[in-house]
Amino acid sequence: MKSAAQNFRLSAALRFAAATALGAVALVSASAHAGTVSTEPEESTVNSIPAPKPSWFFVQRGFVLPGTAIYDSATGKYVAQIETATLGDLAIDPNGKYYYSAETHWTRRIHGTRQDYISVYDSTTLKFEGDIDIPGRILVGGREHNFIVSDDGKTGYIYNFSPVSSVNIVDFAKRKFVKSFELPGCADLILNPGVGLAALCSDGSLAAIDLTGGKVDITRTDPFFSATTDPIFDNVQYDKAKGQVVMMSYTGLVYTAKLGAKPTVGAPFSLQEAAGLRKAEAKPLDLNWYPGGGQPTALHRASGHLFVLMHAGEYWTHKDGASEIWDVDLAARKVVKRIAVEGHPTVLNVTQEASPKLIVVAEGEGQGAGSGFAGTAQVIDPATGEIKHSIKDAGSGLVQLAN
Amino acid sequence: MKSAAQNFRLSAALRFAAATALGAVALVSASAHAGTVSTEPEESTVNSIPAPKPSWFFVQRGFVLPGTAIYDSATGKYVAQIETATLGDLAIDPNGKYYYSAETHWTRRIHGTRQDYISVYDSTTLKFEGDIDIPGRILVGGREHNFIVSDDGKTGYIYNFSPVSSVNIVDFAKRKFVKSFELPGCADLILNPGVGLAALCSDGSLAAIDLTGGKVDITRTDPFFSATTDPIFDNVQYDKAKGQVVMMSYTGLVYTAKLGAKPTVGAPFSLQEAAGLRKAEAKPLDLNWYPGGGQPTALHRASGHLFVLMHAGEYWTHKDGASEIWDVDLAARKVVKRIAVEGHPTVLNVTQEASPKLIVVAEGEGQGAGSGFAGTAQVIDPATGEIKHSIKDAGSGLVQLAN
Amino acid sequence: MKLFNADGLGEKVLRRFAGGTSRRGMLARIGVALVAAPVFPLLPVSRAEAAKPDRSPESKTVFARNAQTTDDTKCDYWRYCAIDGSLCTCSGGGIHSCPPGAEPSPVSWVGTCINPDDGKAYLIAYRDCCGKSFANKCNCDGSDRETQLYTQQLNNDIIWCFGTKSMEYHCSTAVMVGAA
Amino acid sequence: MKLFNADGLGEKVLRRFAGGTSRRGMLARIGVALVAAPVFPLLPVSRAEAAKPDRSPESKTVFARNAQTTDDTKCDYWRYCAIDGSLCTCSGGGIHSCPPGAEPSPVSWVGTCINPDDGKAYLIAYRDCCGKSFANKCNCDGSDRETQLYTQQLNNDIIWCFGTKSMEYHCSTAVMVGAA
Repeated sequence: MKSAAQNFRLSAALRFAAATALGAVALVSASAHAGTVSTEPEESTVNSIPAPKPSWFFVQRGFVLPGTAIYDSATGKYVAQIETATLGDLAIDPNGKYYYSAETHWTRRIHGTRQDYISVYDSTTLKFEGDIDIPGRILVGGREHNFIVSDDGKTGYIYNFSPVSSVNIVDFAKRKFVKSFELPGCADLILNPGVGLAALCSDGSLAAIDLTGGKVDITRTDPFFSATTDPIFDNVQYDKAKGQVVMMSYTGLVYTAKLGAKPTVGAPFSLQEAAGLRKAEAKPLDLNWYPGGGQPTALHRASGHLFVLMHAGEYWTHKDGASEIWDVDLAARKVVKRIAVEGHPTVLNVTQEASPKLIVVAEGEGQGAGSGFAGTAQVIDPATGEIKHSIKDAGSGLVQLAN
Repeated sequence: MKSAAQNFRLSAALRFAAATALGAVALVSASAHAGTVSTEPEESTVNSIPAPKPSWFFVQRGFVLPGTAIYDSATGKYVAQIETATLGDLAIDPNGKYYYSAETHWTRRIHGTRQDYISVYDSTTLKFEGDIDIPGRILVGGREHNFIVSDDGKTGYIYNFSPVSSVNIVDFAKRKFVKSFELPGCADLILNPGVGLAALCSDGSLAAIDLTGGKVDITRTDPFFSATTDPIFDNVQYDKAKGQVVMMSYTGLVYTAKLGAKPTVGAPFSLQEAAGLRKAEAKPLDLNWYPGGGQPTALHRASGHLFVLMHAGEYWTHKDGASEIWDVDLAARKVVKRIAVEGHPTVLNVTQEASPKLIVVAEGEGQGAGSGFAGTAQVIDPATGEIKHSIKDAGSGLVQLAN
Repeated sequence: MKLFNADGLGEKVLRRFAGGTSRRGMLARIGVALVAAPVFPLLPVSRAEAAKPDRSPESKTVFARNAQTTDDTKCDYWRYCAIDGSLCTCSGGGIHSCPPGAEPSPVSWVGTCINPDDGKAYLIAYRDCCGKSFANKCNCDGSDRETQLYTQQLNNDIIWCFGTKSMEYHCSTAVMVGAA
Repeated sequence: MKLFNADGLGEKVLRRFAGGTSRRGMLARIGVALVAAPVFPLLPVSRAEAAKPDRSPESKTVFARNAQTTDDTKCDYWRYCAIDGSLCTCSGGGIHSCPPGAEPSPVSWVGTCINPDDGKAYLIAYRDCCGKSFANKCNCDGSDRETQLYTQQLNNDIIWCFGTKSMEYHCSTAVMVGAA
């Protein structure tokens, strides 16, 4: 990271400068002579950063402050800010070359003409490269599945709700809007390799959206969950290598679906039973452990471990922050570890490194739930439960990863 | 105040409803029968507010949150929000009919085309009535003298710095931009009845700006203060009835100038000497009481009392928050009272009522000085020093009044 | 009493929202139920049904057991069981009134809340007031029977400012629709 | 050593800023001194003058007496005696470097700060990095010799993003101009 490297350079040079009792001024200019105070004017420069790394995480600053902060989970250090908007959605080019920010603005702040577009930023200079106008997008923010990019990085899909439910398709190579299609009764876009997309639907089914032909063909599985009684969290986990999605319901039922032209959904298992507890009920009064938060699950794909933000409570507390993170071995259908967490985080992700790091974020204090002020991010080692880094005022929104 | 009235109506009705053991539902609809639970659907309505009152104060929410909050100092209650922008300037029509918000925005949030304009809002409905485009304005925020309105309410003056120093004139009756003129070396616009404007200049003079002819005629007094050694705070006090301005320097020198085509500046007096202390110096090391903050003085015009935010410290601490408010009788040149304040407020104003109220605001906690988060506002009775109301998260910017 | 039937609600309202015209598939296109504002005709509410005592499990959420009916500027006011955002009652508005200068959205998300005074369930429309910047006063986040994005009309994270001049979110009201 | 002479500074720099052309009254129109960025020619700095020990009162402000020279991510770093805003050193930039994607303003306000290691005064240009939204990290507000709006080049509240593509303020750097 650039700033860490600079700090090192500065302190190394300072040790030398200290011997001459002249201090840091000696090294602020490349043309300065060590041993004399430099009065050489410095040049203003602009830093650049590497392409996204597997150890980086991206935190939306929340509902009030625009921008997505990049941190390195290896160091806990801030890298830079990607210029996203409040209620915006960030997508990261799988090839690591671009950041895409889906935004909506009026020409005159809150009045004038509405504009919806994707801003394109180079991933190393973070320079603005241009906008791709689109017909609209949902205004909600804080979701991973409203703006997704195809695995080859060529196509972007942006969910729209106007309140007609539809999807916009953008060609990133040509940097232009291609077309939109209506998606009645479904949302939560998921890549569906070889087919196009998948989505969750309000009738409790999974839709397969075939984009390979001229006409968009939408088919649905049989309903397998209740969208009103025991909904599946928006925050579904997509695993390209296995061609599947892992889903979590409010009561803690873990579903796995095989993607394809005709997705198949396996029988779910209860998270609580997987932890040796009784299954949770889809009604209040019964105290149990429940998943909760805005981004309650994260999948470490290589190991097949699902991490879940859990809190003790009753049903219909699915937005509550966590007091534990449960580590679920999906193949064994077992909760293999319960990690205590502080600060009631509502947002969770996990890096895809061989030794993964958990990232949790809690909303900032003050002005009540939903004020959207930046809160503390923690980097946790799931192997030990140790807090590796704690970053104040990091953000309150989604945590995303580059891969 | 509308919401206060509603609360009263609700609680009065509740007392009645309690007798029927049916609760608040009985009265949510005008067509409900008391004694039965109403299932009548309610209509969505929109509230309106009275024209600005002498007891109201207007707090900019700060550098991060747009909007100016109206509070009533008589009740401590929130009235509504005027739709101003961050780095924007609010001006209040002296006739009480409009609020004017000077703003600058780019068509696409932080890129696109720059637009500078005055948005006009009806003072009772707060409805947006339209924009008046102007060629530019200074981006600084938090100042009273960058956007002022003539005493008859017909003309607006907006300071611009691009970095050429100039003034834009707007006709509010016709709702259009009239013209701009350059104002080299001066800023801080003050009304100058019968002449046009006055301004403070970097050579330590006061400029008279004659707008009565076709050509703008700018003349300056002899320099009477040092703009770099002992500057006069931007926050000068204009008194239309007396045709004068009251000014405060960093060291606490109080200047009074008679406005006109050729303004005359009287000999200043020392605030500290007026309090029976030694005069403050314009250099550090000497500990004394100094004025400080973003809006450190406020004049109660009818009584000729100047209130000043004061802190104990050294020179060049002119942004520090206050631990006392000094009440200065200008005619007697005496500090007649020192009122202890908590929370280190940096912003002060005083209502122009017969029994005035002081309003102080301190910047919100967190993320360091200048983070611009909303802090606590206090309403203080200057007669007793009593805190009448304390309002959390009120704002961090300027406090303005309607008259 | 059943759980709120979104589809049943939707059909009636949406036909009205679509202006009563025969425009193809307004309901199918939206695929969700929406609660129309008074500028559009309102739901017919069965008083007989509303009189039935509610014994369903949803009457006993943590929120419902702790709710009060006297102060609508607090998050635990009974109607706020599924609200998310700033209360308009703290921002110059009322329980069903927008603050001056804001515009009520003609459509909204809905909640089913229990009035602890009579133990009955009522349908509440959380109508956003739009066109002014975030009030950020009295922020609350109720989650009774709140669902996810694919069931939009029961999700409270969406900015529900459709059909208003500006979609900028200011605050939320909790408008009585009728017995659930 | 005298207090920083704004007018003396201004004339030299502004002639350059105005492109060396004879365009009428650039200096008079602005009426202030501005410090140009390296894309414009820089001030000639007298090394002989810089070598003189500083005994002036301004070397002894509260800020100067408590300043340090080792950590440029803290508000008490010596060069920040008159900075106002977010430190770029905390936001992916450096003491004279903008974070990626931000653009340094070609002009800036200035401060005169004392380096406690040699006790001498240096002219520091607080060059804003522009075109990204407020970093809001490591916010500092130094006020040594900071003045009011009518002396713009010594005021640190103004958004000093002139001549950049976007005037959105991101963070501030503290660039060494030379001995004061």
